[in-house]
Amino acid sequence: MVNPSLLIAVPLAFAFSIPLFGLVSKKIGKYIPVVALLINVGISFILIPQILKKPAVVSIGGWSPPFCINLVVGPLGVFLVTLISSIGLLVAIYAISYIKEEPTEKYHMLFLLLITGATGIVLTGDIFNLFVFFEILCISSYALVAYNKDKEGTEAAMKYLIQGSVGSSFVLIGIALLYGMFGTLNMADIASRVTSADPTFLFISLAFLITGFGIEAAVFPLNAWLPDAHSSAPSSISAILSGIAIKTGVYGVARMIYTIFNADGILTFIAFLGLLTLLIGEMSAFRQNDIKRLLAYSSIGQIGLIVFALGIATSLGVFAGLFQIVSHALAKALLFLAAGYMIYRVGSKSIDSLSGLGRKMPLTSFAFTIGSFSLIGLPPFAGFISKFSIVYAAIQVKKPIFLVFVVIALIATVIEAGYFFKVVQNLYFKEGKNVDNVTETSGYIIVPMIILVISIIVIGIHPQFITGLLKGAAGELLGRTGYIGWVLGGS
Amino acid sequence: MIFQLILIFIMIILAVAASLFKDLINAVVACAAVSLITSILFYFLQAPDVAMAEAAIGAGLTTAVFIIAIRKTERYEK
Amino acid sequence: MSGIYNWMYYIASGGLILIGLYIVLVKTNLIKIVIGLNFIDTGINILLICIGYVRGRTAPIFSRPGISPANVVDPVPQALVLTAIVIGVAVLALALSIVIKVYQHNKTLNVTKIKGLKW
Amino acid sequence: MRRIVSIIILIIIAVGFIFAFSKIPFGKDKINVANYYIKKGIKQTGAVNIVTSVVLNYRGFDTLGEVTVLFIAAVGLGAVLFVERKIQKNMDDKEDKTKRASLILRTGSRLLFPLILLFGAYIFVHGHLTPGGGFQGGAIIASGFLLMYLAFPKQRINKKTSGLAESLSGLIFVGIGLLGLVFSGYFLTNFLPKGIPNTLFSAGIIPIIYIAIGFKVGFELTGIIDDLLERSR
Repeated sequence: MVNPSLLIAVPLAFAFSIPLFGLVSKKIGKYIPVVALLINVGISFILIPQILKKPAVVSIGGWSPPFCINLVVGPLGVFLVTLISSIGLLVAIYAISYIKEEPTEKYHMLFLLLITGATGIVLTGDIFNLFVFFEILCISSYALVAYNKDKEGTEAAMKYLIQGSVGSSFVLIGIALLYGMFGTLNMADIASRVTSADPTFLFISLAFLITGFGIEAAVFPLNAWLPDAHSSAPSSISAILSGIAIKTGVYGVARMIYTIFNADGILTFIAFLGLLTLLIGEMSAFRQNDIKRLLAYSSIGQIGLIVFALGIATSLGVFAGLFQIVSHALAKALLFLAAGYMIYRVGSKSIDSLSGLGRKMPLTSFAFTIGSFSLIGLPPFAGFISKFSIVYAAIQVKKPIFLVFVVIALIATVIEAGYFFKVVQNLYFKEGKNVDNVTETSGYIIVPMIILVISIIVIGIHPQFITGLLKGAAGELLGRTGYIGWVLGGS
Repeated sequence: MIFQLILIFIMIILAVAASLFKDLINAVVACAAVSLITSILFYFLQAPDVAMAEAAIGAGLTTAVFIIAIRKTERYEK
Repeated sequence: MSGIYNWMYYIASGGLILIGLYIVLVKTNLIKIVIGLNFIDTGINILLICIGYVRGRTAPIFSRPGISPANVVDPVPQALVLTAIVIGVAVLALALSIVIKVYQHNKTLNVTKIKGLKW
Repeated sequence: MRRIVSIIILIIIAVGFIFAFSKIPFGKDKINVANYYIKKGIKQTGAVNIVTSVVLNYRGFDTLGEVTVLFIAAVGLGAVLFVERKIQKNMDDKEDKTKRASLILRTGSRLLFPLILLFGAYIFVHGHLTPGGGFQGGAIIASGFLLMYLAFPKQRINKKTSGLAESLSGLIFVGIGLLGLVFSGYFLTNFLPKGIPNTLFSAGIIPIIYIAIGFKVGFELTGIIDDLLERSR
């Protein structure tokens, strides 16, 4: 069996060695993330069948938990790792020729470390280690948002940095309170002791932790940073931030609520917050005229939908939420990559300037169309299945309030369809003004987009490729005694 | 005990003062003093490793980085 | 009187965190805001260390003979704070570099005068 | 308006703090997991400074992450403040050439600089015996370089060499972790002989990693100061 700690050690070693490769040739640096993430994708695909049979708990340093940091590779962990490294690999391929702004070497280092941070977050079983990897993810994304060094980019990065570091401070306060109460940092150990503590104390620490992770996840009152940061970063980074980084925030919230605190009482409130986020995100997206801002607000909406589905808290609801994570990650990465290249060719971010591109850049426009259709939830794409199962799960709860929620979610979907159709119509059925010398792209740019389109369609037609893994992952989130047993009992 | 109480009192006063100063250099110096007092408190709380790190990183390098940044931007809060 | 001795470190850490948050929420100067973030970090560090403190015990270093394992304070929070201090200085340095870039673009540090930073 | 809202938020947080702190008694013995480290630390890791053995051995993965965070900050700062070489050169030409520090500062720092470096090295080599370690020692080394920058504003460290030292020491850390994986099946295992506690050559991999961290932190903090001074005119 492959040791899962390699999933973190290998990209770290590659990231540290990029300056050394830079001595040999300046051109090697941009291929290093591809190589490292290719190894990661390989390892995670080897791990999937083994993990589905028996989850692995790997200690770092050789002592038994809870006395050392351990990685917990359950179905949820291996699912998210596979998603993170695959999307990361595709974006890394895209970035080979997309990133031209100097210093490219530093971009590739930061990018690889961002992916490492996300991988560490979903694998670790120690709450302080979770915080450290969370900081790795956040700090590298602050630097990458400011990477273009233009006015919007630096301002957005400043905004993101201030709110993000207040968020991580809150996470650290929550961790400190938990350590003061239980004297341990292992998540399973905390979870097994959590019933012995005072409920108000637990609520306070949970509030700190959820606020902290909620800022990264951009749940409603805490999402002021997201539209700026996602729209002014380089497009490859927007794809990673929308596709992966905010999902790790959602993972943090879900892990805290389900596994550590077992806080059933606030789940309806969480579902309500998710719905509010969905509605606000979609309504703001409708008014945008900047294509990247539109996509960023749509990300807020989709995160709301995921949080809503996780708040339903039946096994079908969690399953649907995880499916939505997959379909949103694929579709939004595709949309940002396609939009980024169109912007690069046209030279303007406004939707009107993209009109007529359907004929000039047929492949890119086609990819954009597929991505937006999947996001709206049209069959036969991946988004259809996830949205359908969310609605189905919400109806099955048989509480009247969830029926109201479903109606609101459907209204939000209609709004979403409205603005995406507007963009697609702009692409195909309007005469462009200054797009005469725009040409289609090739090579490293188009390969990741084609792979994403194919996977969206394949998952849409044959969802059984991933349903087994997702059911296991949902079972891991809902079955906290099982999680505690893997780490503390048995081996 | 009373010594630590006085130190904490001074530290809070300095922190409030740092938020009130219009001259950013003064605010940064107050910030460095807060870090220094923190490092003494760490020593009282039986954490010599952390006291050393706080004195070297928190009080020393942080202040230097702040002052360089202020020199590159502007000194007075408007 | 023993109440104040039990609470003074908590007051110190909580006070620093609250002052830092106040600066971040209310002040408009970017460097002031970064100072506020620094205060929050310092406050959390004090909180962690005083969670690990046990009255009447010594530091967990057995370099001299005569220190028994039953007589030392908790080493784990000290390790955590070492990590937190380094992370704090890393965030701070990055923040100040972005502040310098923002200043170069806008020629001001006041957030109310910078369009992208109004929130 | 904004002030009122923030004060309300702060009051809510303060009430939360008061309640939460009242449940954590100050100064009482609430050590749980750490008892294991205190009782078995010296035998298992060979380091008499338990904080060091926790930082580098029981929770070594955190430290790897922490080193990575500092690395990201240094790299990110370089990326954010990056200026094209041509523009940089123009700026250098415009700079006033006559600026010099006072004689006392120059002589004093020339005298102190080697001592500061020696002190920093002492701190991180003895990290497993006395208070201190790689981070503290690295910060002291960086403050020595800071002193040199104040005294000789024109002189710069060689960016290429320091960058290489950074990546090499990072690679040493990861490499030792991977060697542990090879020898005993766990990442970052202390696979070297532990030696006699309380002597310099003890504690297995701990001194090696702390020396690597010391160099890495020292060069990174120096690089941060250098970038801030040079790149951001």
